[in-house]
Amino acid sequence: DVTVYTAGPASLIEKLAAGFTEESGIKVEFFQATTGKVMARIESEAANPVVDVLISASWDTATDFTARGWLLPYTSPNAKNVPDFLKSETTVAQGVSALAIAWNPNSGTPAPKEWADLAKPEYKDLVNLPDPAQSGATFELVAALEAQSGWKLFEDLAANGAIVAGANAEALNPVLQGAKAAVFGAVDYISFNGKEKGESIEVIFPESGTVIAPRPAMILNWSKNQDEAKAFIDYMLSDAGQAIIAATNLMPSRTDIAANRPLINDLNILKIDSEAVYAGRADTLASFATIFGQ
Amino acid sequence: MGAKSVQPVNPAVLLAAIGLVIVVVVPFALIVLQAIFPELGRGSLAAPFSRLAQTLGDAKLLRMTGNTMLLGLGVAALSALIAVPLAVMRSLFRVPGALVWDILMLVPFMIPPYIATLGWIMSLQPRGYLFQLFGFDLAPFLFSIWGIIFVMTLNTFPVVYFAVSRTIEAVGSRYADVARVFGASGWKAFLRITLPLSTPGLAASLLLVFAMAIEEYGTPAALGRRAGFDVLVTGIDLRVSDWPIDLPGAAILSLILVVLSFGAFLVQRWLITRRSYQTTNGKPQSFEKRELGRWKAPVVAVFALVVFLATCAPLLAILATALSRTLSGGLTWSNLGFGNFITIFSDSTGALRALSTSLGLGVTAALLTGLLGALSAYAVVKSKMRGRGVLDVLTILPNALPGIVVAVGLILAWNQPWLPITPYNTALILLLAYCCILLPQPVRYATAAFHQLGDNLEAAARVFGASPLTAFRRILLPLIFPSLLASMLLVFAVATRELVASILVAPVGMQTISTYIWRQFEQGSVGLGMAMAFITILITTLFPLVVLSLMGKRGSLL
Amino acid sequence: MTANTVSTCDLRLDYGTTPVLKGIDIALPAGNTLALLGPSGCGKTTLLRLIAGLLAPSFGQVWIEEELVAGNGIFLPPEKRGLGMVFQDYALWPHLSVAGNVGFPLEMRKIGKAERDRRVIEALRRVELEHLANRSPGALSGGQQQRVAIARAIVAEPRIVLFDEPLSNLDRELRENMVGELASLIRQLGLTAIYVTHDQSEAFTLADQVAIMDHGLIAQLAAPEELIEAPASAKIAEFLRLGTVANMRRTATGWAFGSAQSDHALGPDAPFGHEAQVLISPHSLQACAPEQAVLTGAVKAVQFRDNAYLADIAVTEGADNLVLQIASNSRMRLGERIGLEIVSDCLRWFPAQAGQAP
Amino acid sequence: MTANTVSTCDLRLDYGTTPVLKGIDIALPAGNTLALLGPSGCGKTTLLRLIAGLLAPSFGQVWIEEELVAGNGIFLPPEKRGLGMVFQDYALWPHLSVAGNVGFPLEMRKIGKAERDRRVIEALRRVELEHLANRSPGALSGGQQQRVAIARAIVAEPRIVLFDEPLSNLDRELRENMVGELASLIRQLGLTAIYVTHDQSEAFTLADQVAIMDHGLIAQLAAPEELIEAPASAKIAEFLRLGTVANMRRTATGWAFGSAQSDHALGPDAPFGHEAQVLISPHSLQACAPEQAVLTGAVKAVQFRDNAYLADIAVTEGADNLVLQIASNSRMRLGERIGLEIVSDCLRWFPAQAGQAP
Ligand SMILES: Nc1ncnc2c1ncn2[C@@H]1O[C@H](COP(=O)(O)OP(=O)(O)OP(=O)(O)O)[C@@H](O)[C@H]1O
Ligand SMILES: Nc1ncnc2c1ncn2[C@@H]1O[C@H](COP(=O)(O)OP(=O)(O)OP(=O)(O)O)[C@@H](O)[C@H]1O
Ligand SMILES: [Mg+2]
Ligand SMILES: [Mg+2]
Repeated sequence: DVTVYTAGPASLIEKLAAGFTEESGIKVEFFQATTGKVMARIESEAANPVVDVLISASWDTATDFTARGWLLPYTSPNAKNVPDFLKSETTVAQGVSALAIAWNPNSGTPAPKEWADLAKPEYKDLVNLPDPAQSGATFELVAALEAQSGWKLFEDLAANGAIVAGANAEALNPVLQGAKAAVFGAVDYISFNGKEKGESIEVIFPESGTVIAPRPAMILNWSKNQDEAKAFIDYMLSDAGQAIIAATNLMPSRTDIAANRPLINDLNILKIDSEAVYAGRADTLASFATIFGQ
Repeated sequence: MGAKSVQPVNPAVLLAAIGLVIVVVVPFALIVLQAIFPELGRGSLAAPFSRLAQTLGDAKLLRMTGNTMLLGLGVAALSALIAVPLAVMRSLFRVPGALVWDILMLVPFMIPPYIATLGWIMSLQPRGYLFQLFGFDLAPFLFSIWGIIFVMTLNTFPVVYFAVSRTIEAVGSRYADVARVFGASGWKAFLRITLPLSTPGLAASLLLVFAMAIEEYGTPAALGRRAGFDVLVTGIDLRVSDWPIDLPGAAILSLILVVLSFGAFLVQRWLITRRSYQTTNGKPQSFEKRELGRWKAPVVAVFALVVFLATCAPLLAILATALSRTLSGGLTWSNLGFGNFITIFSDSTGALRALSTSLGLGVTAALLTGLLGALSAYAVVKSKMRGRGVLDVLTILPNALPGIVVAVGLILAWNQPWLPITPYNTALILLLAYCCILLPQPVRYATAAFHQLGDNLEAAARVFGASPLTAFRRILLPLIFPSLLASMLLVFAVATRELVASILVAPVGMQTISTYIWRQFEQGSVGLGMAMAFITILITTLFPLVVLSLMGKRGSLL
Repeated sequence: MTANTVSTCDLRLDYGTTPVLKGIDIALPAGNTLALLGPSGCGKTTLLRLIAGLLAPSFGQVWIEEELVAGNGIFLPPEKRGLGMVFQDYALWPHLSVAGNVGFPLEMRKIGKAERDRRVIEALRRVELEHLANRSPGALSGGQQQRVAIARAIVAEPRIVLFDEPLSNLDRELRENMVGELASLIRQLGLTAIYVTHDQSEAFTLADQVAIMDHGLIAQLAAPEELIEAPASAKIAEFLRLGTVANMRRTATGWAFGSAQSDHALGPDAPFGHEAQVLISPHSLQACAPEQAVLTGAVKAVQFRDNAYLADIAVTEGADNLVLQIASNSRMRLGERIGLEIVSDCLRWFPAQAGQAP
Repeated sequence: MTANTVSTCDLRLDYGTTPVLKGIDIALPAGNTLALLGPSGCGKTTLLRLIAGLLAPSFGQVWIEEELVAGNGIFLPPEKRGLGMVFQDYALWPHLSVAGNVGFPLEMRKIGKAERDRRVIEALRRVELEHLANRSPGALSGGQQQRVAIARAIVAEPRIVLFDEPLSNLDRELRENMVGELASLIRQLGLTAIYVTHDQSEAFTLADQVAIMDHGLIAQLAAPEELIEAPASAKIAEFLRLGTVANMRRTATGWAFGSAQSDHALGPDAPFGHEAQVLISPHSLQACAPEQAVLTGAVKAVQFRDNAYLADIAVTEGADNLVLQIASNSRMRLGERIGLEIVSDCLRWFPAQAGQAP
């Protein structure tokens, strides 16, 4: 058996687990929650951990776990086609999501093209931002945009009545219902999923660039089922596994897998200096909060 | 017969003490330890108190604490305002359909707060259902402190309603009638006699509401952020969900909550021990409810209005969302359909399993907390044991602990490698979590009820040969049963939909209703989640109805 | 002063389908005291509750000071009736102190704090409880609680006071003091009172009229002396324990006990064989030497009563186990045989009847 | 049978710092009945609660059937003491029917349903309530509730029964029947009983011993006759209402009331001017023509008592408002002047003392 703790869509891990069990006969027990809850559980369990494989929604956790020496070095044979920036000695991305503008075409506003568009008067009081304190990806977006052009953009947004509204899903719902017109920095795959269901929502990746959130998968070094864990990683990176990931509208981490959505290479990815950005995290969040009057 | 040493330990007290240690002391102690020793999770006692200064030095802490107090007091006050008049009507008069109103008032507990809040948001926000139907919205009100208090009150006032109506029912109208003979008008008699005599129930339930309000996460998080209104729980949640996880910080902040609720507890305790409220004595007086007469229609209208706001409005919002194909489609006929329900019924295995897990846990938690609550309340109010004050304090500790912190405490406690057996990673850990979080409800209700019982009723049972436990079972328990039953129904309702702790401690591979629903939301399938929520609310409502009708006459005590 | 302060007319009350009061008529002039006597469960408390306005009659009317307060579709709530009441179960408010309980009626009459305190203390002094003013009523003995209930009933000096066995839990000395207190209060303030009691001496001491209730009806309503001198029926005489009621049969020359043939007592003229009942009170008997007596018996029991011994004498004559009571200043020995002489003009005769117990 | 079934030794109880019982010693042989008499609030109920195990003594011991059950660090809980008890406030359980209340002690003794039902009905029949077995106790009259409490106390026929004013709310006829019932029950089953009452005749009828309690102490413990014939103090005599206690002063030849100089009664020899108290019971007085009497007075009040009228006579002689009681078969007129003659050998003398009320 292998125990997987995962942040991310429940349907994804359900399908991966089912597929893996079918292929290998190994049972998968999983625990699925937000990244925060998964980490809190691992932290609390630290005295007597049970998790074998961890799939996080934030690359940062992988870095941190590596630094703590909690991870088992493993490079899957299937990881050949995973770009280098999506893998390390201990970690490999399962898939990738990106941040975008999610815009409701029924909102009676012009379609935005750029982040800065949302600070225009047409969008007065109609923009939601996910809270960077609660979403790692949003934080990176804020940090990257701030590094690029300072706080001006966010000050404009705030002046234009943009509102910080909880985590990703919470920010999206008002846009779907029409209370707001757009999310500044929505997680793309959720919006794609909505669109697939017939919601009136468009996902717009600004030309000026955005950030991605790779979903690192790793094996904990205390795992008593290391072989099964490795097999699970292999399966996720296999054709079948990557197809399941693509079907949930995430970008597969292997570049050779097709998907029905823009892929990494189609996007302009903002460069960030992770170390510096995370070192200044508290300050960044504080400035952000001040701007949005929290 | 062997004589024992002075005042042998009453087994009821002993049972209560053991139960409290397992359910409350263990997780609480670990939370305190965690607050002191940041590395506790890794089994290390290094760097004690190192996080204290940093956490308490937070510039926002004072404001958050102030906001938390404001919220708690506001919700308690508004709950009393709504619930007390209803409770008085319900307990002293023959209100048509009383049992139905009761059950309907239980529903707010069955709606997970985050769903209820979402329902309100989707109803009142710009272009929400209210706007779609009537062309206006109430967003400014909803996203303000008043909105938060309003929504939270609608979720909590039944606690006061049930407690006060049971208390007044036990008091009966006799004492007020006596006051009227001595010249008090009906209103004066109510103010001077009935209301003060219902202090135990009122104070206890307001304490519960206060604690629930200061530890509730969903509503202030969803509504408060926009109003710039942050409270301690949002701070706590941030610390446990934001990498790097700050468990000690969360533990320290929750201890502030505990201190707040402890303050409220002291006030409550002072109120109900200052005077005697023993209205049920050895010379029973039968008490018949009065007819409402020409007040029937207005009273029913008030009940209907409150039930509409607290129960029907969120349920309708949930239903509307569940029936909508897409959120963006709005309330148009073409956008409505049973697609979400069909999806659930076509792949119902997971949902059904979650449902039966939650119902099972809910029932067990209700029974266990009911028993433990009654025993602890007995130990505190009726036994003359030394140290019963300590038991009383124990029963309020979990009151204000956010579910997530309880969950952390439980994991810390029960996931130790040296434990020979552990409930961790079994359904039992969920049960422990629910018992810990919900124990205060039966305890407070039972405490209030015990304060109304004359001492001679138990004394007589003992003299006629009943052991302490038999006297408890045959005499005391039936006498407090109406209150206890109401609180157990509350426990059942809350336990079947508890989310925050469930998410964290649920054994791998096990889903409860709430985690099931929550996962639908997470994937953006709001409609699916709402459909599931609607179905489970129906089922959890039917369940107590069936149980109560099976219980026959005693069930109608509700 | 001839106006009636409290009166009822054909007052009935049913609990569900069980009739409890079956038509009560009383008329109590202002300043008078009516004592209600009657067996347990006959409806005394119910009658008081109807008068106080705590129950609505099933039928009939209640007037207070010539105003219709209940019946004919009218119902005046208790607070408008201006009464005081001592409840049988005291009904003290547990959350108020003794002083709080007693002061309540004054508060309702909007009497200022200083005046109120003074009157509360005065009322408590009347019942000898001023030292317990600050206690909670739960921490009092039974008799103390009862006295608080009395103080509460009289503190506001209402025109009408209803007393439901107000002294049942007091010792005799206190009871007599309290009877004195109440009597002087009633007299001084001209109160009208209805007084339920099981203690006849209390009833006869306090009351201008005594009503004997039985099974929801008033069996006799009369002044105390009249009741003792002329009970309306054998049943009432027995209930009042005025003596023994014996069944007599007319002989050729007089009356004999039960089926005995020889004469035992003189009495009204009647056809031979006619049956009747006679009330033989202790003071219609005199002890004498057994040899000369027409009636003899053995001492079966001796009780001490108030100021004399009462001996139960099992009569030898007649076959129906008759037991007569005789008063004596000295204690008789159990089993002792004595003779009894009947003072015939102290006897009261009633027509024969079937049922015995009232 | 000489073993004591219930006894206490220097039993004390304090509520907080207030002593309520100050050292009670009783010793009750098996099969005996002890009556407790005493003013309201003197600690009778408290004593029963200590014996029943509902309170732990602050000091002293309680023995039941020669076993130490309380004191010296030992405390046997009530259910192990095997008692029955009638609580002063009845302590009926409102959620159980009358039959459920009465059957409870039998259930605790694990007596089967059929047998239980039989005995419940029998106990209810003793208190004349078998027709109300299925009622809720809340729907009973006060006296009916009290009888349920009695039935519950005796239904299991415990060896020891504690009665706390068990008949206080019953009418006289029923009370006498119940006294008879209880007496026969106590005799038949050889019960040991402690019986608190305010009714002396009840106490004297039922009890082998009577204890007069006062302020937490036993003032006198004696057989009924002894108590009447030889009360230990003037206070007790007054409490028992055995007559009037008058202050006397020794004159040269006899004793005079108060400060009067002329002789009013004969009595023990003592130095001139010596003071003493004397108990003048109604039967130590005889009415006579006022002209020839050394003592005269006016009729102040007349009460009917049990079987005779009791007249209060305000005595003219002496300055201290002395009121004497005299029994009479006929009703005296208020205000009538009569002469009184004292039968000196019926008087009881006590040394003078300060306080009066017990
Ligand atoms: N809880 C208490 N706290 C303080 N004093 C108390 C308490 N209970 C009773 N007392 C006092 O103890 C004394 C004895 O009470 P107890 O009930 O034994 O009297 P009692 O002799 O039974 O009187 P009664 O004839 O009126 O029933 C009373 O003066 C009473 O006021
Ligand atoms: N709620 C009730 N339902 C049915 N019957 C009742 C109810 N309350 C009282 N009764 C009956 O009504 C009758 C009269 O009761 P009430 O209390 O007036 O008697 P009472 O004369 O005061 O007797 P007591 O001297 O015992 O106090 C009783 O037989 C009682 O059983
Ligand atoms: Mg009554
Ligand atoms: Mg008492």
